Amino acid sequence: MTPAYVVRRIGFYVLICAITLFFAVPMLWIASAPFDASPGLGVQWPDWTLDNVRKTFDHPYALHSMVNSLLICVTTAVAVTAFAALASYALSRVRIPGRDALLYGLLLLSSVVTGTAAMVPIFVMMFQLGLIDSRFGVALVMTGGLLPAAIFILKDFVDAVPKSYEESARVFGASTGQILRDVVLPVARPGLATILVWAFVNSWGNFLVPFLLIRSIDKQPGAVLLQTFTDEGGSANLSVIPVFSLLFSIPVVVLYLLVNSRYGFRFHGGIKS
Amino acid sequence: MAGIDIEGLATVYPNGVRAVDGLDLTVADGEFFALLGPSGCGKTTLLRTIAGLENASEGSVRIDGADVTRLEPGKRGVAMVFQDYALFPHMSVSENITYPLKVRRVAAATRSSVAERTAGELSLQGLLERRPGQLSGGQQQRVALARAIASEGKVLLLDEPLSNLDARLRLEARTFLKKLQRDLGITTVFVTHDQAEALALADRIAVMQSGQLRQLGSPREVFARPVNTFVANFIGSTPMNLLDGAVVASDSGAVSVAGGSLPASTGSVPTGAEVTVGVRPEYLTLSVASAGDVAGPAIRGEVVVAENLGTSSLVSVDCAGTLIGVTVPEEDEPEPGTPVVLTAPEQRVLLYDKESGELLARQAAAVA
Amino acid sequence: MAGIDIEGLATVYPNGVRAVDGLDLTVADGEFFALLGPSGCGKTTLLRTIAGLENASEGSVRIDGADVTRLEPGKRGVAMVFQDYALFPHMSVSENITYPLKVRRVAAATRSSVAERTAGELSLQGLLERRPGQLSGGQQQRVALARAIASEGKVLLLDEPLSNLDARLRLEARTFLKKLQRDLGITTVFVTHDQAEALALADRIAVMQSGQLRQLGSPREVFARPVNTFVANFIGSTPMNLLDGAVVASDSGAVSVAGGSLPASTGSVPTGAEVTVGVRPEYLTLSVASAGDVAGPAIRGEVVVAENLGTSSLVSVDCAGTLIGVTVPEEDEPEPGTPVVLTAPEQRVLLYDKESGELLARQAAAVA
Amino acid sequence: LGSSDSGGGDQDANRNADAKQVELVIGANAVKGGKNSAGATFTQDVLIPKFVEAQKAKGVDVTVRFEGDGSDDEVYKQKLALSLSNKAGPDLMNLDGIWVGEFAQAGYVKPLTDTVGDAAKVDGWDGWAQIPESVQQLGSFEGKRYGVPAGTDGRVLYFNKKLFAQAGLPADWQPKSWDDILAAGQKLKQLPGVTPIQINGGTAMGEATTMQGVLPLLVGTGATIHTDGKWLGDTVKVRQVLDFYAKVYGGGLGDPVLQREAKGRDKSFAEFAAHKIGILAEGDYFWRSVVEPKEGVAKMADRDTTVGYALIPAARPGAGVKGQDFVSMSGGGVVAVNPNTKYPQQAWELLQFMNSAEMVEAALDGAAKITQRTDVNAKVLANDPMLNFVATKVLPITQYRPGLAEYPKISAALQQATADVIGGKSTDAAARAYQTAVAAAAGGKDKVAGN
Amino acid sequence: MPGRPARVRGPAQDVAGLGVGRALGFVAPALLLIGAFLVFPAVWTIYIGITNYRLTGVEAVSPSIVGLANYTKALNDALFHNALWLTCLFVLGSAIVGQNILGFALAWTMRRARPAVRRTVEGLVLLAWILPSTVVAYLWIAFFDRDTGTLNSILGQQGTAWLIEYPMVCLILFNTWRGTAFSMMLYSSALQAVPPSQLESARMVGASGWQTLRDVVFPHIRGHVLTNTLLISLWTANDFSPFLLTKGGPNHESETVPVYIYNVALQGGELGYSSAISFLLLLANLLVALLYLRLLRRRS
Ligand SMILES: Nc1ncnc2c1ncn2[C@@H]1O[C@H](COP(=O)(O)OP(=O)(O)OP(=O)(O)O)[C@@H](O)[C@H]1O
Ligand SMILES: Nc1ncnc2c1ncn2[C@@H]1O[C@H](COP(=O)(O)OP(=O)(O)OP(=O)(O)O)[C@@H](O)[C@H]1O
Ligand SMILES: [Mg+2]
Ligand SMILES: [Mg+2]
Repeated sequence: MTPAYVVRRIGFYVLICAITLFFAVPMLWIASAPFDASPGLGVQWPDWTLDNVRKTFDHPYALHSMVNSLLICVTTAVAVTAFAALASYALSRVRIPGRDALLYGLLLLSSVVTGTAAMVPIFVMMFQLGLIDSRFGVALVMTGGLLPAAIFILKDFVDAVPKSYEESARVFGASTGQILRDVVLPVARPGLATILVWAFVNSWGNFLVPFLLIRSIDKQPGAVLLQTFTDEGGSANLSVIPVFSLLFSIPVVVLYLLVNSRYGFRFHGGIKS
Repeated sequence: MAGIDIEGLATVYPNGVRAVDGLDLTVADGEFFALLGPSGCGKTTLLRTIAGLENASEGSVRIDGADVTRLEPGKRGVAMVFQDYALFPHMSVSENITYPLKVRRVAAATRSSVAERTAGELSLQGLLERRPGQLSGGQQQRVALARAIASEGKVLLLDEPLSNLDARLRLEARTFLKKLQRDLGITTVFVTHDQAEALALADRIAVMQSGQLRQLGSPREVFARPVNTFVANFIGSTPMNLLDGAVVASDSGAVSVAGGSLPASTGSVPTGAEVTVGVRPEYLTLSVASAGDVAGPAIRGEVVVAENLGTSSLVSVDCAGTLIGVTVPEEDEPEPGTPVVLTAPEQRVLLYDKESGELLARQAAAVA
Repeated sequence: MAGIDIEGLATVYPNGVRAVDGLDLTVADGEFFALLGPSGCGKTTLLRTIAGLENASEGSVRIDGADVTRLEPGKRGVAMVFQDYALFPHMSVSENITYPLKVRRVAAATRSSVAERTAGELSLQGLLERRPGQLSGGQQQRVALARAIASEGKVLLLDEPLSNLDARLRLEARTFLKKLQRDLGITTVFVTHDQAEALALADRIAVMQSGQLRQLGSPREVFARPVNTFVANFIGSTPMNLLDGAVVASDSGAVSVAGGSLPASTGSVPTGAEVTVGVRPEYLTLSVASAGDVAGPAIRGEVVVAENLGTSSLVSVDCAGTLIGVTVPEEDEPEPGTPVVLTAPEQRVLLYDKESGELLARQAAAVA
Repeated sequence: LGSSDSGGGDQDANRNADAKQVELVIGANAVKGGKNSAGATFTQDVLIPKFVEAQKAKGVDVTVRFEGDGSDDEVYKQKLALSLSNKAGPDLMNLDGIWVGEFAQAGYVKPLTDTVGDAAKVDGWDGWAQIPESVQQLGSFEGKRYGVPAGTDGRVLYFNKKLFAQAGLPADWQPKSWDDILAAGQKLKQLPGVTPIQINGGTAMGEATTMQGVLPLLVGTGATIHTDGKWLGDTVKVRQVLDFYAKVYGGGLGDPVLQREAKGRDKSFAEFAAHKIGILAEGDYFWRSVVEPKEGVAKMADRDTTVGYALIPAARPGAGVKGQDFVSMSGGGVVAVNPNTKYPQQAWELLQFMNSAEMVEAALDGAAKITQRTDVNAKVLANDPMLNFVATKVLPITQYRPGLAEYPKISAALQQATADVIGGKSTDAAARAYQTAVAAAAGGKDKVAGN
Repeated sequence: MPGRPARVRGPAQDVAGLGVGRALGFVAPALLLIGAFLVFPAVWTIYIGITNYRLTGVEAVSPSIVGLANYTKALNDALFHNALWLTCLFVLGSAIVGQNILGFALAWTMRRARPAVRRTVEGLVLLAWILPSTVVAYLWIAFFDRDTGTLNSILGQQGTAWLIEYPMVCLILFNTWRGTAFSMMLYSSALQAVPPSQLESARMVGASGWQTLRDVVFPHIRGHVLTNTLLISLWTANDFSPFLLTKGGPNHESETVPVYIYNVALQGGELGYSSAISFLLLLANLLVALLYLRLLRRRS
């Protein structure tokens, strides 16, 4: 082993450590504050207690909001994945004129329209549709916002599924439905899983849409509830926030771990163009 | 009776490429038929058009007497093995094999018995629960075959099924495939660009070039009498020598070539006519020049390099600036630099038109 | 002088696979040396260890007398051509060829003259401005060779450079490669799993199995006298027949096999000893049985199937339940079902130890 | 005048007046376990059951639902406005007093007399008598009552008696002018680690800057931000206020960085509680909920002995608005009736019930807080000298913000001006920038008052 | 033939036998949702952008069409210019440079790292990506906090109010932390598409690490770099999370366009104006996307 090699190895590990620290250190708060008797902004060795946890569990809406979050986000993630799968499959396999322009156009729109500016149209439309105070309505709006990017990403996964699989099934007489169900979807599973997680994560943190569209506090998801942990002067309630943040993060992490261990969370062939 | 009749078939891709360009072809029931040709000549396209994966632009395809030109692939009664096998990676071997039955909603019990039986026929017992990713290339190929067979098509279409196997495995798979086809008696169309494979396996061979048929015949015919220089060059494990020559005298039956001459049944080809002389390295005889002059037409030259072919060697001989390949038995391989004399029997020397490259008609007739 | 000396070399992958397992090997200066073996035997690993792309775990590699075992690949003076050629798709042919010089900061003018010259040697003139994607497989292979040559290594390493070409092209490229190496006189190590390629090209062949050397010798030696059944089975365009047999009588020089017998120089192998009898299809003679009994040891059987090999056919004969392959000239191919008799000359019948598969020592000595 | 012609007034105010099955919704920016948790709890657990019970006695089956949010006021306002613009929304809604004007202009709320239909019925409510005239202003716009105020507050100067003692300042400190404040600040500056004065400034504090800083100072100069349909522009009095900021933050008496932090106000609370701030201008909320010894967000166990409070002085004695010596600003919520309610009469009844002495007192749940009703205040504030101080000394001299749509932007312009000064700009530059901003926000120079 | 007559057009031309009709059927549900919840509101927003609509006050009742007044206002609005400039900084710093480079560096180094190391590092990076943004905001406020903040504790110095003194630097760091995962994953898969033999070829001829990257790796992943840059640029330009950290402050020093839009819409209530700015942001995005498509097409 040459000295140059050793130096490079050391450099490599120093770099890895630095990057790891950069990513890990900000997360320490959520590991320490929930169990600290006097949680503050900042990381300190906790004065261990489970009081905060108890307080959070005693909160009238905390657990319920998680259920709402799950309802909304599972619906959204499943709808996004299902519709994006269908659409990206068709777009990948059939040359529809103006396909690429369509994809880029929608992608551009989606990044802008989900912002604050569109809240009036969306509210009014949902109101007219009678979907105010409906978790399903919230899921619909989120689905519409996430679909373009989902189709964009998923199409590359589907492009990477060898066409001979489908042709082979087709020669055996499989119908389009059978081809989709038996061949394409299972083969594109890592992609679907990735999109599922992506859509779930994105809808999980969304505050504005459910806030605007849902009236009853007992239907509000966790992202909205997390905003209510302040008093009338705007001071954050630090005995509940850390624990709730922790609880609120668990489902996304669990979902990610589950999907990652089963299908691998990655961009299959890579997003090309 | 599950023959294939192809009439005036043309397949044009949306980009305008006429990949199959007006083809007439009949494959008899139970025949093992090879489509042979260089890369890009349209073999795959023809096969896919038969399967219905490409639309015929002109002409018709009939299978078992019925016109299937406009039928969905699944309704043509064909089974196909793809070059990459297209085994479904998420299904076990047995699920793969019985997928065609599952599509037709055959009961699970029947399916598993079919899987057992087919696996038996193809020596895949014990692998039924594996995933394709856990199989060797040869095993994968057999699973793909098993799946095609299980689908009970009347016609089996194979697109270069051996080309993904390594050299040794390819030989074994070849023999296996030939036996299997014999046993099943299923009409089989087989695409390859490897002439040795086609010769070894097929009952008949169609040689294609640029979407058109160049020659159709038994392996022996195609090997012995290529109808043009294209086929001549393409067939044979060592390329045929194609040399510029001229008819010495129409009645003497000899052509001058590479500073010497060779016997040839010149038929009605006029004296002095320029021709392309085709002779396979296997049919040339090499004698060391110092062994005295040989009687009759011959070519003199000097050994350049020799390639070992196992029991024989391919010797390249420089004859007045033209390189001629000759196959000699391993024990007779001369050293580079040795002066040698080449001779050939008259019936092995083929004459082609210099312009068109076609086998000269009279000559062809004389032999047929 | 740019020979390669390998001593006690082992390469162990992080997952514990000993891909190269204690190997001693010397490649002489200017030699064309082939590494041959089935898939996964460690050929590529050995080549990469010579190149420095893998770290040797034990042993040493010396090139041109200097120990390079711990040197960076770029400093060993070797050039390598990869199986997929690894041409840079975004560079023109001439940029590809001169990239090694660019890395060494050679002036642009010098580079372009090198590109011209090398392209001339490899008949690539006129292609210099194209991108690799616009070249045929054969041309790509030559560009890869040109790049390797332009890098002015003392040793050329080739990892299956022909396997990506289609069958016909492979034959042409083979001859081209052999001539080029002759002309340049550069020490060349060539990896292949195709025995025909190794036989045709190499001055010497090393047959590997499981990371170890099984046989080392000239193509002729390896073909005629495989030292064990593994090599016997691996070498030859048709697999050697390896049959269960027993020595009939030590002094009579015959072995009983497949219901018949064959002559063999049994040497000191005791009577009744069970052996594996190896005989190549090319060395067996087939006579139609009705032609009357043949004198001497012979095996009787019935033709099962025949594969056309061009000028000859490979006939599978069922002899008391054992399939034996025989090569016959094309005109003598018998119909399936014909009863036939097989004979072989004594010196072509090899005896292997039933257990170890090694060529029986006495016999080996008798022949050498 | 059963039906006026404005907006929803074409509906019959007596619609469903005799319904036996009634459904009402109360909306508020309050939620159990979160923002205004106590208010939400009271409404859900006390008010509603009591009302339902009372109605049942009358033979009416009422269901009252509480729709609680718990968000930033701006977001809540937006959501409410969206609902109202679609003629939906809760039947009774809590509004910030300053929204009344803009909601009224948009037709989202109507004068109570219009909604309820019967002026006599509304004006005849006995509760009005208990709500001081100045407090009623909170729920009024252009002279009409749009809702019932739901409590109010007042602003004072808090100071830390311990620090004062160390700096040699009196425990019963009461500045008479701005200079007195600065002088005290100079003394406090001697103490290590202490920020002498915290007057909210800058944009990060948002409305807290305007309410606890600029406006109390401005009324101390005798000006109000909106008079006679015009907004106050770049005037001497505005410059006076900005000068004061410059003296505090430029002279090392305040912590300029704190004014820029997103959570700066929370931080100022924590620092005061940790004895690091000498003088702090805040509302009574600070006393009740921040430094409150048991439940406060920045508890001070020794609040009662350590925290002192004083009236905010005018710039000079007598220079304040209406010639006052001392000034203050107040805000507070209003409960209004949705003009589109299905049950206007029942909603009005619920509103009265909600503001009955019994309910107002019950809402406090034993806590001391300044309510809208004087009778309740007299009762519950007796034991809290500080709140009593606000109720009796501050409320009479206090001012409210104008409830107009433009106000938030004017407020932002004021915040920006202080931010500029704290950031080091000259008073002159900041004031001129303010003038431009005000003109833009008010919609024309003609709507801006000059010197 | 029994049943249906033979079809004239022949089997469908795509691999799955879908046919254009059914393909449209497959795309329809997605397009419907997108149309309803994305395109329709977008068009409406554009309309609002030419009015003086507010949610309260007189203009709520009768908004009037003011034409391009909102746009001319934006062009003269110093705060909008400021926001635009800050957005450019934000995108440049955190997306184009931060996430891109860190993501690539991670993908490049993790390629050969031991699986355990690789899993840990990638897991952490991904965790930063999947945590809900409200939670993440708290994490970073705590990290940068002036008094008890982790950063100050690490540096052993008290009282630096990072979010106040260096708001854009903080935001860029924050967003780099938050978004690197996407680039890392994308580049990981892109790098897998670079044939190892090409890297080894470069090594064989003695190319240095930098030469290898420049001559071999980048030309291969150029398309990926561009797509990735486009996506993360768009996402960053439209990212609202800066609001959660700094609310645009102090004194507009971190008020990127989305935050500005929010402030104009909610604090100021000027929906017409905020819609106009949204549309301008859309145009800016479009410009970037077109630029990107040009670059991509220039790929030989
Ligand atoms: N989908 C397609 N669209 C357009 N042209 C095509 C398509 N597929 C093949 N071609 C063209 O049609 C011609 C025939 O192609 P085909 O694949 O049938 O050749 P092949 O004989 O199978 O070759 P190979 O031996 O390389 O597989 C070629 O020129 C090819 O470029
Ligand atoms: N990077 C690697 N890590 C671990 N094991 C490896 C690696 N590369 C190869 N091996 C293993 O080492 C053995 C030798 O592999 P090698 O690639 O040298 O074989 P080969 O003879 O070149 O085969 P082929 O003809 O298929 O190319 C095989 O068992 C293979 O699975
Ligand atoms: Mg093909
Ligand atoms: Mg290899």
